This record gives sequence, C-alpha cells and structure tokens, in this order.
Amino acid sequence: MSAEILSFETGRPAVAEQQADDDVALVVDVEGYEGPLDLLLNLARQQKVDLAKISILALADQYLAFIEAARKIRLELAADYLVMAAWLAFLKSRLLLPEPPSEEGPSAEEMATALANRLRRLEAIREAANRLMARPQLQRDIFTRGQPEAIAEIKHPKFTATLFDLLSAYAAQRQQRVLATVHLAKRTVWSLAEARASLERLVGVAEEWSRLDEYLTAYVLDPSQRATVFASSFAAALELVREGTMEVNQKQAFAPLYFRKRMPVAAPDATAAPETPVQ
Amino acid sequence: MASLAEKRVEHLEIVENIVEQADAEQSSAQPEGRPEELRLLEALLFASSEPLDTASLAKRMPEGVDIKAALAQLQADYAMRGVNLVRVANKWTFRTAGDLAWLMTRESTETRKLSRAAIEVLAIIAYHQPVTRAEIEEIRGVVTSKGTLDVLLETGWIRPRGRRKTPGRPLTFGTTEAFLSQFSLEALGDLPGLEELKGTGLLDSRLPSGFSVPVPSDDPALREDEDPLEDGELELALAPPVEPEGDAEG
Amino acid sequence: MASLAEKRVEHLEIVENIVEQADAEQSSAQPEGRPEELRLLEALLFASSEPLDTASLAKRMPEGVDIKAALAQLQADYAMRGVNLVRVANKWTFRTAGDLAWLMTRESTETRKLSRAAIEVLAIIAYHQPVTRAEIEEIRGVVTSKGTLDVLLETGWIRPRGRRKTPGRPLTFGTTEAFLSQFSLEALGDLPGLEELKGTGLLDSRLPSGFSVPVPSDDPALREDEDPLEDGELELALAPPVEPEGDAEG
Repeated sequence: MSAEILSFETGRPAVAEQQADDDVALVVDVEGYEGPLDLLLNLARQQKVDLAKISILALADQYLAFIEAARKIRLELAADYLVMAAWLAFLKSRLLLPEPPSEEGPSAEEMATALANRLRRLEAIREAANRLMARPQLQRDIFTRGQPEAIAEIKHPKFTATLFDLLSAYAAQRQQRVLATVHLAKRTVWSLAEARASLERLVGVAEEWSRLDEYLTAYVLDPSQRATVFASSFAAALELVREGTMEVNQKQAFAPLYFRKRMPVAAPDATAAPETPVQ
Repeated sequence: MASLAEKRVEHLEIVENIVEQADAEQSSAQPEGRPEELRLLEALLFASSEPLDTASLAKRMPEGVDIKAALAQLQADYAMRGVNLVRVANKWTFRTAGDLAWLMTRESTETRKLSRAAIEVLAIIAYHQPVTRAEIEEIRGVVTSKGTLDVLLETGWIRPRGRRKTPGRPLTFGTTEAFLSQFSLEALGDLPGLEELKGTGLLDSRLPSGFSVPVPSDDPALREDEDPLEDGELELALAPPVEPEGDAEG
Repeated sequence: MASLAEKRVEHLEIVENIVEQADAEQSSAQPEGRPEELRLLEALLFASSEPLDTASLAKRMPEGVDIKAALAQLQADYAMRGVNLVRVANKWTFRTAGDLAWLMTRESTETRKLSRAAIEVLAIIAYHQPVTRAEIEEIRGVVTSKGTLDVLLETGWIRPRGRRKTPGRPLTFGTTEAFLSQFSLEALGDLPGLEELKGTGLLDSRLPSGFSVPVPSDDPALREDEDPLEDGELELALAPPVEPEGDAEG
C-alpha cells in the first residue's frame, strides 16, 4: 500500500479543512482504519440505515463524489481507492441499465448484495473487536499473583540397568581378572626374549660345536615346557645367527642341531640386552 | 461501555449465582470445618502465577479428592472477595476481581496500545480462525502491513498454526491460550457476540473452498484443509520468543 | 470514553459509598456484608510484586480506612486458610501456609544410567554376597571409589547386611528385594551360573579349569563369619545423603 493513506474516520470529505494547506496531500490515518472498504463503510453509516437495507446505488454516488472532491484538490489517492471507484462506477451503470438477458456471472443485484454483505461483515467484526477489547484485560484490569511462589523440584533419581548389563559386566570383569592372573603367576610360554638371553649366555661359553637340545634339556626342568622352550630357542638361535654372533649346523632334517660361537671378526656385543619385542 | 457501577452490579449478580450454586451443591459449608482439600487447592492456585488445569491439580492433591467439587466450592468462597478464582482456557487461577481495576492501575506495567488495525486483525483471527492473511485482507478490504501481524505475534496471542492446502500454501493463523488468558475467556466459545455473529452467517468469510466451517476453533488439531507447519517454521514465524503470560498486554 | 482519571474518581465515589455502608454495618461483620476495604486490601496484596507496608497500602486505599484494623481482620480471615497473610519485616504479604510447604514441592524422577564401575560392583555383590569392600576390590583388581558404593546404596538395590568377623570388622554387602524386582528375578538363584554364562557367550569357554562362579544367595540369615549390624548402623551406613550429581561414579 502506498504511503499516502487517507483518514476516513468521519467519512466526510474532510478535504475542505485541508485546502488551506499547501498542495501536498496527506491525511494520516490516525486511528488505523484504512482502505476503500473502510471509506465505504463510513459513507454507508451516513445513510443511517441498516446496512442490510443500504442503497448501494446511493453509496456508489457518495463514494464517487468523495473521490472527485479529493481529486479536485489534487489529493493523492492510493490505487486501491481508484480501483474501487472504477468498480463502483461499473456497478452503478449495471444497476441503472436493464439486465442483458443472457448475462454470465453474477447479476448487478448480486454484486450489490455481495458488497453490502462485505460491509456488514466488516462492521460486525469491528463491533466484535470493540466488545473483545472492552473485556477486562490481564495485567491492565485484573492481575495475577504478584509474587508467585516457586514450586521446588525434588528430583528422585531412577536408576536404570538391565540384567544383560549386569551379567556382561560380571562376566567381563571376572574373565579379564582370571586371564590377568594366569599371565602373571605361571608362564607357560618361554618368550623369545628369555630364549635369547639364555642362548646368549650359552654361546658365550660354547666355542666348540655343541648340541642345542642337550643344553636345553639340561636347562629346562619342567618337561611340559620342552616344546615352547625348544621353539623359542630355535627362533632366537636363528636371530643370533643372522646377527653373526653364532653359527648353527645340522646334517639333515630332524638330525641334532649343533651350534657354536662365531669366531669374532670384529668384536660383537654379545651382552647387549635383547631388544626384540616379546612374541 | 458499561459504567463501573453497572459492572459492579453485574459482578455481584454473577457472584450470587455462583454462591447459590455452590451452596446448593454443598449445603454444609461451615467455615470452621473447612475441608483440608480447600486449603491445599487454595495454596496451590495462590502460589502459582500460571493457570493450572484440573489434571495437574489432581496430580498434586491427595488421592480421592473431588477436584471439581472443591474448585466449585473455592470459587464460591472467593466470589465476593478482592481476589477471585476464575477459569481461563480451561485452567484455574486466582486473579484480582475485575471491578477493582481502578485500584490496581499502579500495578499495571507499561501497556502498549494496539493500533486499531491490529485490534481488527486480532478480532478477525479470533472469530474466523484458522484464517489466512489473504482472508483477513478480504474482510478488511485492505492489505495488512507486515508490522501489524508482527505486533500481534509478539503479544503471543496469535500463532501461525498450519498452512492452507491451497495454491501458495499460505499460513493459517489462530489464537493461543495466552489470548484466552488475556481476555479472561474460558474457551473460544465465550468470545463476546459470537452467537449473534454465527446467527447472521457473517462468520463465513472463507473464500469459496468447499471447506468453509463458520465456527472459529483454536483446537490445535489441524482442519482438513490445513497442512502442518514444517519443523523450524514455527520458530521463524514466532521469533522473538514470547513470554507465556504477563507482559503480553495490549 | 471516560478518561482514566475520571474513572478513578467515579470508582472512588462508589467505593466510598460502599465503605460508608460497611462502616454503618461494621459491628455485624458477617461474611456477606464483608467490608469493601478487605476486598481492596486483598487485591492489592495479592497482585503486588513485593510485600507492602501500611504506609504504601494507605496511599493506595480510599481515605479514612483504618488500615491496621483491616489488616488484622484480613489476617484473621486467612489464618485458617491455605494462604496466610503474614508480616515480614513490617511489610504485609500473602504466603502459602507454612504447614503446606510439602505441597509446594514437585517431586520428579529422573532416569540415570549406572556407571560401568557401579554395575560391575553391583554384579560382584550379587554373585559373591555377603562380600566386603576389600573383597570386591580383590575381585575387581581396582580400588572401589566411595561414590560407587554410595550410588548403589541410593538405588536401594544393595544393603549393608553385617560385619565380617575379621580385623577391622568390615561391612558386608548383599542385594535387596528391590534388586530382584529391578532385574525381574524371582530369586537370586535365578542368576545364571558358570555353565549358563558360558552358554550365552558372556564367558569365554576356554577359561582355566579352576575358574568358578559362586552360586549366589541373598539369604538374610547371617553367615558364621558375620556379625550383625548394631542398632543405628544401618542409617549410618546409608548416610550421608548422596548428592545426585557428579562424582558419584567410580
């Protein structure tokens, strides 16, 4: 909507009062009612009849006269008002002329009734708005408790846990603990590090070819550990050979394995702590 | 507008009716043997600044108390007092008596006056809800400025409630509980003049859509011709956040 | 429309009339002919956002009202009610009756998940009861934080049941009926044993042969190596009340 809004609070072509002012046309819509329908309603009120019985013809004349007056003083009118004026002029001509026999769409009478109904509806809603606003309003006419007392909240925790949580926690806990204990108490596996450390000690004294398993059986007391001791020692032996601190010799598959200290070319650091990670 | 003296008479008449009803229901309402549940209700309702519905009252009261009867009795007890027990939006709350408005002016915080346009739009939303902006404009015969709706949204009395299933899917607007609370309405059916408006058929503002229902409803359930708002749309439409009660005056 | 000032004058006149009437009838202050000033005081005190002293009440009330007498009357009126008129630091205000403080609290339950540590301890107590804290730690291989046991005591699923007859006489813990009902167990013996745990895959089937799971029992009868708790110890063991928040997890 354009900035120039007319006030039609009175419906009078209040323009007369404006004439003294310069040509700049502006009547601010103080009360907030606006638009051509509003103007029509205010004009209709001047007919002082029930809106249901209003003469739309007379109303159209009033409106057109108002627009004409406004134009004379070069009052700038919003387009809405002009559209309404054009429509009313059209309606007026239709109302004055006899109805063409086969007219499509609403008749002039129906259009007039529809306009009257729109006006009645606007008036009715305004009346309703007035009655609504006349009701006692909160914090204006009636008041709530000024110092509401807070309701203290006491929270009761409700714990949740399922039987599955319980059992899986228990099983995991016990199992983990049992395995940890086994590891620390009795080791069934001879680690590579242990095997290597032992071999290195043996190699230090074995300048002649010696049978690896002789030493091992002598070394290991628990027969149940034979296999792991042998396997780890063999792996450690291969490693020492690769490093050049030891030589191994075997005649054929499954024949006894011999080893001896490798005669140093340079001075190998045989006592170095094994660094190989365990297993 | 009714004069204050008339109002007071009105008030007294209402009060007498309430008291008679309550007395009829509970002939032995002696002050001494006042049932404990009335004290409890009193305390709960008095303490709260928010209206409470019977369900939440029942939750806080001891088992087996007839909440409705107790509320009726309490309403009667307070009918003559400076503070009344009233029902708004189907919830119960204590409020100062309407005829004492003159005394309370100082309690009144800064009230922003709604423009006439805003009042009109509010009324159209209240009486025609759910209603779209185009329908509001159809009734008023003028474009609604964005500011008018913004001001109303800010009061917390109206809310966008859905989208009309028509081309463009325009927002539909309706009133809130805060609206009922603001105007001391128990339900939307208590809107002043609603019956007359229904009688004249003037509520049937709807553009021909085949769905027209000439009775306003703030039932949050969407109508057949409404789609729900998408997530996040509500926040957008309602920003800034609105206090539920209190500073939402006009 | 009448201005506010006019309204106020109009009202004052009405009120003065009413007050005069009330004065005339004052000797017989039956509930029906309740003096208007009591209504006014009621409304003012109700709506005020802070307690009011007699001076500011007097300023708001019509001339010639004996504020002190009215306050005394109002205080008496409300003495038996759920809301009392009280004087705080020489100012007057309505407060819910002191004996209804319980009503002004809302109890709510909040669901909390037990920590992993707490579940482990709970499981050990369930299977190994009666069990001391040191024994729990021995089984878990970790120190149990005080908070973990506190949380478990708060659940009501475990209880201290006696004292072990060993140096230091440590408390022994067991499970409660609430434990059974929480985990839908008919009896503690329904907790799965070793084979069942293996069968469900919860326990590794390759566990060493010495591994066993006790057959749990929550028989309240004390074992041979248990002494009963002394009177009052139960409360002690359960105190101090645990803050629901925070570090209560192990």
